[in-house]
Amino acid sequence: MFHFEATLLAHLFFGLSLLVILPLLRRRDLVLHLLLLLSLGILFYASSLATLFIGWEMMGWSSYFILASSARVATLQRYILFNLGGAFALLGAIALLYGFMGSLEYRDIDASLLPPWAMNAIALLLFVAVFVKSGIIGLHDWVVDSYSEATPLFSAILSAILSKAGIYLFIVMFMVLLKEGATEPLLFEIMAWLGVITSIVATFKAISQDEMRRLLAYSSIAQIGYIITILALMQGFALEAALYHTLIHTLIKLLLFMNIASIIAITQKERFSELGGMIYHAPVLFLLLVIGIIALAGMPLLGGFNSKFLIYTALLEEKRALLLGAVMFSSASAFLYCYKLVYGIYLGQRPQEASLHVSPKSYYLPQLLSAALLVLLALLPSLPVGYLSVIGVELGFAPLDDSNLFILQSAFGSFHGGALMGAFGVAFVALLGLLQLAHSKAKKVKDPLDISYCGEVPRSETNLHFGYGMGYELHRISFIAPLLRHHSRVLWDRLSLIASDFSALLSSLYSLSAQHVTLLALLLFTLLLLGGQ
Amino acid sequence: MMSYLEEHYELIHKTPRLFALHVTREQLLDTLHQITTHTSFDTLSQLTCTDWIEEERFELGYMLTNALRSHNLMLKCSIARDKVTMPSLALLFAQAEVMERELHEMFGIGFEGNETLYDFALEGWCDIPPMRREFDTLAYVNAHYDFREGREDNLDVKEEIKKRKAAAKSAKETPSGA
Amino acid sequence: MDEGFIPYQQSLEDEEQSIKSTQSVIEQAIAWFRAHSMFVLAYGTGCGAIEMPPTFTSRYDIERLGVVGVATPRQADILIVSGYCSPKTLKRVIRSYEQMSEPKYIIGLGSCTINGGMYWDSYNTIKKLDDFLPVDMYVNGCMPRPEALIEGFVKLQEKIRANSSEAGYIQYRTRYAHYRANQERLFGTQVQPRYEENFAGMNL
Amino acid sequence: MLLLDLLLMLLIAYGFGFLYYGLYRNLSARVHGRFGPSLAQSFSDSIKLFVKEESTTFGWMFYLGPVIMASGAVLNVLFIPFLNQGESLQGLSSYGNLIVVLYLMVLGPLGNALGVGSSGNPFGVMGVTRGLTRLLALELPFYLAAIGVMIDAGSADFGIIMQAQSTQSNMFAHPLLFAAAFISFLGFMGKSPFDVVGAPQEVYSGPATEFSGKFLALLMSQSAMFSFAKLLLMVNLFWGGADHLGELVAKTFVLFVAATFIGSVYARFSTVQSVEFLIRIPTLLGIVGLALL
Amino acid sequence: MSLLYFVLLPLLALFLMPLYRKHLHIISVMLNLTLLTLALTCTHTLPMVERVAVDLPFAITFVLERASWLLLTLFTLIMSLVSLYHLRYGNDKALFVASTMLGVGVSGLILSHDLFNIYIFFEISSISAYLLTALNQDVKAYGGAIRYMIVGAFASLFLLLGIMLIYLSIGVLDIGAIAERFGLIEPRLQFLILLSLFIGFGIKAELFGLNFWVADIYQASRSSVGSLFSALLSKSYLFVLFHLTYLLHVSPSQLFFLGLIGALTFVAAEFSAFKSHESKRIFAFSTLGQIGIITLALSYADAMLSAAALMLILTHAVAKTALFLALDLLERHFHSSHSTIFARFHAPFLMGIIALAGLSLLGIPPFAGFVAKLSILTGLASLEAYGAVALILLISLIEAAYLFRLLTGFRQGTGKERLYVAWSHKLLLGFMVLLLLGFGLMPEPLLQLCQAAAASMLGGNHVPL
Repeated sequence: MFHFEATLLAHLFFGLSLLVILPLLRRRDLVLHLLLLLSLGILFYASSLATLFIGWEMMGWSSYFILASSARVATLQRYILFNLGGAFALLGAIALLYGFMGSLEYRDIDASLLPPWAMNAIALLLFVAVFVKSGIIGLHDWVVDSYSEATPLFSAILSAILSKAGIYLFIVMFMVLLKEGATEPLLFEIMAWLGVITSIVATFKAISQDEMRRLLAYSSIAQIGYIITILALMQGFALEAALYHTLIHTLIKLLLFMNIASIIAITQKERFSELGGMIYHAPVLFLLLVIGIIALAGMPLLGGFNSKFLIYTALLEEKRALLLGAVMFSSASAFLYCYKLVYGIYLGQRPQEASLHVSPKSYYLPQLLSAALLVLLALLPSLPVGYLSVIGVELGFAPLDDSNLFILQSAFGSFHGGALMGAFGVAFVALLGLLQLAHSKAKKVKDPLDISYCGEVPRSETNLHFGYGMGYELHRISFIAPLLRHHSRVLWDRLSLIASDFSALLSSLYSLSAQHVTLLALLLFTLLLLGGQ
Repeated sequence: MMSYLEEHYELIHKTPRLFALHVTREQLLDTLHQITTHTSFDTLSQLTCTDWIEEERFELGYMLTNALRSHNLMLKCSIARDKVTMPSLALLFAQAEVMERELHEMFGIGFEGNETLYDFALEGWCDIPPMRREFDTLAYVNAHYDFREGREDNLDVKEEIKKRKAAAKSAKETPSGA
Repeated sequence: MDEGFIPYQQSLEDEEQSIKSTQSVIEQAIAWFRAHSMFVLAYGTGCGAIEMPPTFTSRYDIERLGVVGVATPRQADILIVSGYCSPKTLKRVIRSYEQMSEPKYIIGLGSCTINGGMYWDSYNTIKKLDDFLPVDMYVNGCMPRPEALIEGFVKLQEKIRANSSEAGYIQYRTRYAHYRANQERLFGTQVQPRYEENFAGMNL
Repeated sequence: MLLLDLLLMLLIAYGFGFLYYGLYRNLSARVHGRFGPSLAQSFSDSIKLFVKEESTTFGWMFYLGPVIMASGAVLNVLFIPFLNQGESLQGLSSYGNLIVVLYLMVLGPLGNALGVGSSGNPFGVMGVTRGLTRLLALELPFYLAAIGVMIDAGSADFGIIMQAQSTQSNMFAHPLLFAAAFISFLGFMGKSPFDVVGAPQEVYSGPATEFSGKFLALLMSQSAMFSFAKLLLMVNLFWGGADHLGELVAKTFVLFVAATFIGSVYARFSTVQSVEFLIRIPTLLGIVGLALL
Repeated sequence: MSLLYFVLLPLLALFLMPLYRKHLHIISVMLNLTLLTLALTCTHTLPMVERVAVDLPFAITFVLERASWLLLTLFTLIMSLVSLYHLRYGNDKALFVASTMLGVGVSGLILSHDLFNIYIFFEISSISAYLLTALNQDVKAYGGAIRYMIVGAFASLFLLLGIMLIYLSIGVLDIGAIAERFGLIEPRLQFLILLSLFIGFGIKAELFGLNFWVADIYQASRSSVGSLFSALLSKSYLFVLFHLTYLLHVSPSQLFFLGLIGALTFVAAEFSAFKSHESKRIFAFSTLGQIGIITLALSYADAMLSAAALMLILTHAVAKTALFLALDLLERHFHSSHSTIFARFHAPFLMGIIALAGLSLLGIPPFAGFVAKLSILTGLASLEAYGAVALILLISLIEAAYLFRLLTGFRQGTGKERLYVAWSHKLLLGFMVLLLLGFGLMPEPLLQLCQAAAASMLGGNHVPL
């Protein structure tokens, strides 16, 4: 049987979430955070669907109550309703399974007994649960607001840890429990495309955001979109790629959100339009963020590339050319928001009013650890492959070759992390030396406003920070503009409106006078009498 | 269009396409408003100023034009040179803002209600506004700029041309005579 | 010889001829490269700007000499002040000049930069550019034709190759107080930030 | 031995890069009806910039930006094999593959963008934004073509990709993919009509606005090497690589001349136009090409 | 040990009331705890039969089997909790009389084994309910009470009609005897009898079509009274209704009809609550919703589902009592029960109680409510009633929407009043939530009890005459 608790991911999630909670030790909602951790434990260690569901739901409501301290009412409602919707879909799937298996224990479940229609229905219900948690397009309404309105630290947990629950659920349900089930392949095909469409749309939305955490929230949606796409292949190497990306994404998002938490603690600002020029105030944070975004963009020289590479080769191996093209497109578009993030906060000109606080030291630890891991993974890309393969091997897939830790192997080629790092390092040092030795002297400007500005002297109140306008051009591109203009929220709002209209209609029944109530009862009596006879 | 103007104002026909009428400083806004609402002269195309130093007045010319740009109407408004403020037209015509800014710089005329009357083309000018006729350009230039040597021996151009022509003529005549 | 600027121009040219070649091979090579790669910031201050396009395009094709136009002062080696300068423009010209990297040179284009030209009695144009900025080469005329400008470039090339210590940018550095005083006198309170502050910039 | 090989590769890339750049200036001058500068003009430019007496910097990140950019170009040159056979001039290509190279191509510009941003000049960032926005669509056709090539060869390894073309080059086997990649390649080369990034009339000089002296020199040198790397990439992917140096020069030269002539006669697309064009025409070509695979 | 104690002890307390007028609240607590103890002591002697023979058709027969024992224990427990809650508020004669009588009424209802007594206790509980509604002694309360009375009288009428018809046709009133002979009645009369009984109990058990009075009555009465209504009254009627349904062997189509009514009750109630902003109304609708689910589940006459339904009755009663008592605290402080009061106070403990009880109500793990809901869903699924599963899950979302809207009071905000909650109340509410949590984490004992109860309920507990 499959033991998730023995795998790297479980340890990692626990370790990392503990790390984030560290700064919270003296806060009031520590209990809730611990409860959240507990729920994760229940989720990972579950041996029956009921326990799994308990973990799933506890995760939902404990995070809701943590979120409740800072978010708006509408956001909270959206958060809990979407999550409960997903959870109820899961419950429905569990009930359906119970109907056929008569038990909720993992060991009693044999998907090969399920008739195809039931398997497909279960798959659809599980898709809803997974998609809601992963924020697949249409079901992502709750994600962005809750990320941006949570306390900065909790955003990190939400993005780095909780958003992966959907992936875990998918793996447990589809790759372990229902592996033998006769699920319609079309469903997975749809899932794959939904994942990649989500990632593309979310990427564009991320680019047009003005708030740091909203940008990252959309970025999380996009990244998880890839994972969903790759998981939909239902292959061993795809599973490893997905797990690798999950690992990397967890590290990256932890790093980025903690970094932003530090920035918020320092500046008390959330928007790119109010930030800028922090690089010389907080160079360490800048470097950490750069590591984060380079990894997020999936560049070589940092761990982010490894998982991208595995994803691409997995798709290549399956000969899913168009899917791969779409994934690569979304991945390339991500450069824009990566740059916007680093530019908006750290580069450009500093806004004039500036009262800076000190960032809590405890925020650095998760960042430094994540950054170190990302660099290490770049050097030794095969390091986690062994751990990740454990899951695949248990599921009966062939493991990836990790005989040389420097080389990441795949069916479509391999690369040598050490060689890349080494070559870059040598080139970098050599070129830096060349630049230092050059005859020309570097003259540092005294005033950061001494920029070449068409001969003008910009004043300190001149707004030179272009960051918040970045991505504006997307609104003029004919095929992107509609994506940015439309929002699935409208649909949900309309649904809620319909529900409340219906509610008004029904609740008016409950304000009837006693005479009418009795009259209605009499009417019912008569009708039934006539009908029954 | 014309009939309205003929009817209500003392219209001066300058050319077939250019008309003028005199208004006082107090009438200006009201008149402009009436004209723009009742006739097709709805664009302010120019704002001019003439310095009648002998008569101790500035004459401001508000040039209106119609949508076809076929006819122009100039509202002439004289103000005393010492009482140099006018109501701003910035609310009526957005373009008036920059025109007024220029007149303010060049003639020192204030426009009440215009927020943009700071430096325009002349940065940090602290002399008499240069387009006023009492401003002595040459004196100013002499006081503020250094000339390169060799400029003084420049001769009067007209004289010189006459001389050269005469010389050329005589030179022409001489060979023919010889 | 009755035009006022000629002696000054003469002095510029004479000086260049009088310099003996006392440079090492490397210095000569460097000077050669500098002379054959001139990035120009063509500042269209006045009507001279109209002569620039033909100079750079097919008709006269100054790129043959290695002259290329660039957009920002940071990359430019040569600043062309093309025509009359009002104080307001001059401020921007000075700013641009100060942002250029050394070695840098100025070409004053047209009579107006030399002695005010036809604007000699205008209250709003300067009469001598070299009061405010060190001009390396004047090209006279109103307007000078592209041929004249090319001639100016060729002369400037020779001057660059001579690697004179009298080059404008060195002048500007050593006699900064003089130029700055002139600028302050003209601009009054609205003078640009001091260039000197950037001089002692630290190496990384 | 390897080190010598690598140095040789860099030298070739540097030399031919500048030569081609000089040629480009010359050729486009001819198209304009001019004579143009000498072939070595670009080289002189870069030397001159290296020996400028001073260069302005805005801080350490600004200083490092061009270095990262140039390192990226160096890596690109080293990770693409020059020849399709033999031991020499293979560089580090056995340590990487096409996917690595595709990503390395963006590493440098992104690193440089950090330097540009740290200068605090809004024009620089405008240029970077234009570049990144254009990149959205620019990479897509190229990626599609590369995917097709990889699937066709069954590997992302350059050696195998080139071997797979020993009978018929990809250009003829997959003309649509080649067309898509070529249009995209024009954009990668920064040629018209895709040269909106540094448009001097609009954004001063774009990303290069604040770079002076040695920084600009480094950027120019890396640009020369980088464009050679791009030529190499195209040759390797679609023309089956080269057997020897002569063939390599010939093939890159042909490709380069074609790119130059197209670049000389087209007017510039705006950012939006270029994105829309790239999404409409070459991407469609790429998709059809993939469908026909 | 006699079953008559459950009726006689409260009556005794009522008769002796003049002797200790000043300490009614203490007496109430003692009485209820005694009854709870008595109920618990019966565990091992089930089933019990107690007959006081008056004259044969009108014999008083009390039967305590597994199912009724479970409910009796629940009722005494809730009564004890509510009386403990009121301990702090001192002597209240009207409350004492009304609630004690209500206790008599509901205990009698579930214990009685003949229709005559059922009718008597039906009336006793109804009258006490009118009294409870009017406790506040203001216009709203009186209005509500009168309205309740009219509807109640109507219900009694139908009930009486049904009983009369049975007696006329077969001449017995003992339920066991009726069950044996019911088949002898002419089918059309059978239908009429069943229909009258359905209308009679349906009104009181708050089923759809007959429950349009409920929300107003809850709103008119005190919140603490709401807990009694919600946990005791409606449940006892529902129990009797289904007890009779199972005994009389109604046809599958009629059971289906009951299930349909249950589903309708559920949907209508949850939707009505969605737009409501009065917390007592919201809780009333939520009660209706749960009754709907219970009805739906019971209508399948399946052992597992019935056990789940009983479990839901238990967990819902405890959770709702906790919620209503917490709401009572708030209402006493703010003199309002509009849902906005939830955002106006600062009392983390109370808010936590409300939140956790609400979670249990919604059926969210790890609370007991979840076990009940999961059992219902799995039960429905094993009967292949997937439509019902889908309905419950979908409509539960609506329920979540309005319950969580109340919980947004968790948000930190300015202008919040610090609310003092007495230790005794904290203990009481905490106990209830712990109960929910405990049974949520270890549901097995309770599930077994419920299964046994369901078995006895479905198995037709014929008590030999």
